[in-house]
Amino acid sequence: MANNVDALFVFLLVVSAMMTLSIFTMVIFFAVRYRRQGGRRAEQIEGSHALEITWSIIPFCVFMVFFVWGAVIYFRERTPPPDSAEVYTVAKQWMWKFEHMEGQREINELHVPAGRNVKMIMTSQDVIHSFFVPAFRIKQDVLPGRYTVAWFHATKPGTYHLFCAEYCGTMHSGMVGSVVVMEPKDYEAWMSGGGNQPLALTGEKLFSELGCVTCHRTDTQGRGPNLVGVFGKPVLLEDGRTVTADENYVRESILQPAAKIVNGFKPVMPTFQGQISDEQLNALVAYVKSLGQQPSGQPGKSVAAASPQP
Amino acid sequence: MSEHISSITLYVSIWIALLIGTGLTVFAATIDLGPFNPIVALAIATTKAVLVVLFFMHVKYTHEKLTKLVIVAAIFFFLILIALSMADYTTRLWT
Amino acid sequence: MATAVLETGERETYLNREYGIQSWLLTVDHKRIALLYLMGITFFFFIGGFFALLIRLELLTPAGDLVQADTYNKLFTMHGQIMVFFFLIPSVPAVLGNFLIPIMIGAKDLAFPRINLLSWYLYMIAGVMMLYTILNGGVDTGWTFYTPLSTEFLKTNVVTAALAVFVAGFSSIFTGLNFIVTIHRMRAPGMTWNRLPLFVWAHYATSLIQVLGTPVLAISLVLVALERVLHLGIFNPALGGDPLLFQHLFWFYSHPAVYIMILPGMGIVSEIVCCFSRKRIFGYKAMAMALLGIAVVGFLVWAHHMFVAGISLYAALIFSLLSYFVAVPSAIKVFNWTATMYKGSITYQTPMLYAFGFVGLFTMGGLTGLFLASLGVDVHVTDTYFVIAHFHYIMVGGMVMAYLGGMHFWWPKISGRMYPEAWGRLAALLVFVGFNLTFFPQFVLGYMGMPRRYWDYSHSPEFQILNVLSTAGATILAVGYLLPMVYFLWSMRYGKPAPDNPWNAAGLEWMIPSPPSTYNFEEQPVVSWEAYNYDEIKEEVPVAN
Amino acid sequence: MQTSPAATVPGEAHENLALLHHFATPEQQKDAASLGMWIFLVTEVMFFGGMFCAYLIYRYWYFGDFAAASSSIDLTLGTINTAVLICSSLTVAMAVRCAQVGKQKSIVVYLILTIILGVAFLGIKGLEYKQKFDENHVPGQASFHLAGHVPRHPDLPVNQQHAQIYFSLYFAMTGMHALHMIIGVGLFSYLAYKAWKGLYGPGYYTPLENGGLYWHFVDIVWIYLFPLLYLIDRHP
Repeated sequence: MANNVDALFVFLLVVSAMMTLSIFTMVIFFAVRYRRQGGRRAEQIEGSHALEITWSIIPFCVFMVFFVWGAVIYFRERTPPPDSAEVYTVAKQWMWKFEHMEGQREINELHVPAGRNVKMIMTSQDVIHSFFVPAFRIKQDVLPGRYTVAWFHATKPGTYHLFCAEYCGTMHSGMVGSVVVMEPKDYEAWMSGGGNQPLALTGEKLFSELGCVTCHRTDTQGRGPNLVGVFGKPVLLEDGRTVTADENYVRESILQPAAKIVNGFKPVMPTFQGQISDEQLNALVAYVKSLGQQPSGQPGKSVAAASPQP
Repeated sequence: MSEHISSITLYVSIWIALLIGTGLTVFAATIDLGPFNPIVALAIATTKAVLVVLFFMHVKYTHEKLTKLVIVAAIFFFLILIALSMADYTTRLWT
Repeated sequence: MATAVLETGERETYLNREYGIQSWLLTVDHKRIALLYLMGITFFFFIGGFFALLIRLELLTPAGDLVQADTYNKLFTMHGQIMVFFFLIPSVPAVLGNFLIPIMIGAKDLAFPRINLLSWYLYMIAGVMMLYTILNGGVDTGWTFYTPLSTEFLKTNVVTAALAVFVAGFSSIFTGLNFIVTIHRMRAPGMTWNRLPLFVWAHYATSLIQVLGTPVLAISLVLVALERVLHLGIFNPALGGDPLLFQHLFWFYSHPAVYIMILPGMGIVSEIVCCFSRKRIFGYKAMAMALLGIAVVGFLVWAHHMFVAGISLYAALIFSLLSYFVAVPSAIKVFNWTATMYKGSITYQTPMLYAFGFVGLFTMGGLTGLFLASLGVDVHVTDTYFVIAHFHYIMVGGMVMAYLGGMHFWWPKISGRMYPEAWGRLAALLVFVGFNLTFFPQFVLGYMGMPRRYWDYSHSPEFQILNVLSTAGATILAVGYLLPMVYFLWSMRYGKPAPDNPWNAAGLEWMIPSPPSTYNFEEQPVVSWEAYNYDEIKEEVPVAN
Repeated sequence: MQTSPAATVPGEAHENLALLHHFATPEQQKDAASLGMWIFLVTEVMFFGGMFCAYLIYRYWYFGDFAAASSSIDLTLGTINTAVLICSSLTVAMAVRCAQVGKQKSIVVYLILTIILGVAFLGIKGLEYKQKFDENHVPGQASFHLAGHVPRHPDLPVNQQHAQIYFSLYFAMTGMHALHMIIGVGLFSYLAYKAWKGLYGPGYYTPLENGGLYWHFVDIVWIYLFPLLYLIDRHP
């Protein structure tokens, strides 16, 4: 990804440098060549439609190349590959908290394996932050109240800067950290230390502790939809709309169960807004996601609801 | 500008039309028109607004094209604000 | 009415017609109001510049050692708010536009002289509120007031700052309204739309933006204030509000606001380039339409400030595409200025030096804007020093250059005195060199990844060398800005008296005495010529005064 | 009202007084004032436009909660207020007409009627606000609570957060509208005083006309606010 961005950047740089240089050259050349000299008077020229059209259309075509190229890169940046390793991220004034699927938790330091796609699923506890790793050429604002997503594919082991790029209060410039890219085998070793509980397992425990399991049963008898095989699939809602069961949908369904009711169910689920932490929420989302990878028991009927907006 | 002097009859008819419009919009809200409820409400509101602009604000009689241009510009830029904002909000759930 | 002569034997002008504080504070003469504005914006320019200097000094070393983190945040916030709302937006329109538009179109005054004075008072009230904010401990929202940081988290004077900007916004709205009506209704006989100087066209386009955009900023700031004071919850994510909604409303104004800042500068440069090339402008109609085009299309691109903010992928594509549309008229303008110089008879007085600087720096600022409009690159460079460098190239390299160029060009008309030409050229050179030294390194810093609004970069000492260069440039720039201030003041007393038309320039403003009399024209002028009729002016620009 | 000399040829005696020095003709001055007023109204459209934009977005997101909150507002008071405002628009139009035809006394009468209707509107609005305070429907208060359920979904309770967004918009929009009404009442008191002095007649009534434009605009804003705020999904 970094290479793609750099290639476009260099292309932009070359084109711009050529344009700047030609403008500068012309200005300087005219200024010298047509400086006032005794006896010669300025020659009046009204303008030229042909020229105006030429220097509108040619730049426009060049601009369209910039646009399309930039758009293609952006499209890739915004579309995480399905096989990514996932890291749940909670930003707060002024630190980054990461949690790996395997259960490792880190603060201001993120260990990832080289050669693997990594997807950041991020939310903020307070104000807007922005996850910025210059070396990977990625940046994504982290918003309170919803998930935003970024992904990268690090190739070279090493330690890279992680910055908060959206002004977030007093210690904005202190909200920095590092991304440690490791050789896959070193990463395995790092990962196996500590004996953590996988995030989805934490989620499963919460799922039963909070009583979710009594309604969201793995058969068709529950008062809530069966969540097996739901994640990532379209869900038919009570009002006829269809939404995709993504992270934001699951998050919204836990916090505001009534927002998007699944077709065939009643809005009987209590809200968990303010009752669980962002970390617990992430664990629940990870658990529902893990259920999604299992074969669907009851297609069409899915989790109670939702993702807030986008 | 409006050297034109409208008749009292005209003003009173517009006034009555506006009152009827108000009644109509309240009535329309109480019946189920499905997705057309807000559309009907906005259509009635726009009709009322047009009546006020054309007759009470004398735009129908002004010989000044500029006034009309100014109104169109206001609506145009307001719609840009709405349309381009909604371009974001309505497509956020698309994948 | 014959030329009035005072008892002292001097010709009566707008400056000496009346004396005393009251004759200034209650004046409805657009020229005097322009000077009142000039004092206001100069004051705020140096306050904002002082903050900038402190910012640069702090960044001289990686560690946050000169000021506290909170202080630093307040410095860049107030630098931004003051420079944008109290200097750049009123600078050219309220000073030069105010002074020149009625004269250029052959009118005695703006359409609403009292509203013009009201605009100035609103500006001053807003200025006092801003000063109160500063003295009361400042504000640290960033000039963008992003929610929910501004509404829910900060403990500083957000409300007074927001209201100061709100009031300044109304000053700006009334100025714009006044200009639009004046240009429509007050043109002298024969002054058709096709004969308007581009300076007037530029202000017309600017005024459209002021009138259409500013109210949206006003309401968003009111809502921010209401959220803080009355705990309404329109942007509050805790209630399910969308923090991006504020950004949408804010940028709906604040992107076009960039054009409020740059379009008048383009008007000035058109006047100067024509005069010192002794040429008609190349492609008058294209130039005028490009100004209007920028103003209108400028309203369609605002969310390119939000590509990484969490807007929808598809909206980002639309806004990126539209952003390139606005680049076309900007390119047209640069090409036309260059073409205007072709086969001219060019001299290098101070205003022309600034115009050269403007064309070059605006080109660079505009082209780097294309980097930011390109989605893939924007993701990396947005919110870094690349953006800082880009918009300073437009606003400082472009607008401030044009403003200074305009001040030198029309100073003889305004004050009736010539500025010292040699000093003027020196200052122009210092500004150009200092500017590039300050801001060019920031492009590199940005691509290296230095985020904006960082007080402390001790984690990345590799940024230091470029920051040192930048700070060095800033000190040169400061000298370049102080010089004109000094010699303009000096020239008011000791400058050579200016002739009516020191540049042998075209345009109605050069056909009346310097300084003009209160009602501008002895009798209603009738215009029978097109703008920039340098073919009909036989004299060249007098050699260095 | 005294008969001033001006009353013999209403308005005309003031023409020269009212013509400011920098205008060539009264027509130019009048056209300028009118254009200025229309442009001011454009800024007002954009000012309210920001709030309408916010409203539309949240209504799109939280339709059910907005419907529930909207149904809690007193429709009778809202309808009466709409009628009051429409009547005031008529009286304003009539006041301008009286100036055009030179009925100077009637101008004052119609202006005073307008002021009374304007004050009545504000009074009813105040009553409505008081209800909201009594019912704890004020956003940002810890006591905020909107009972009930989403219309036609008896088992779907109202989301209290989203309801607060509705009421935030309700208070912001109607509050800003009411502020414009207050300014309008002040403006019309001034105009009524000037009219009583006999300033306006067929020859000169620009301020009256422009004041009228302002008032009609405020009326139009309400014409949209009414269905958008009071009539969301009211049907059974």
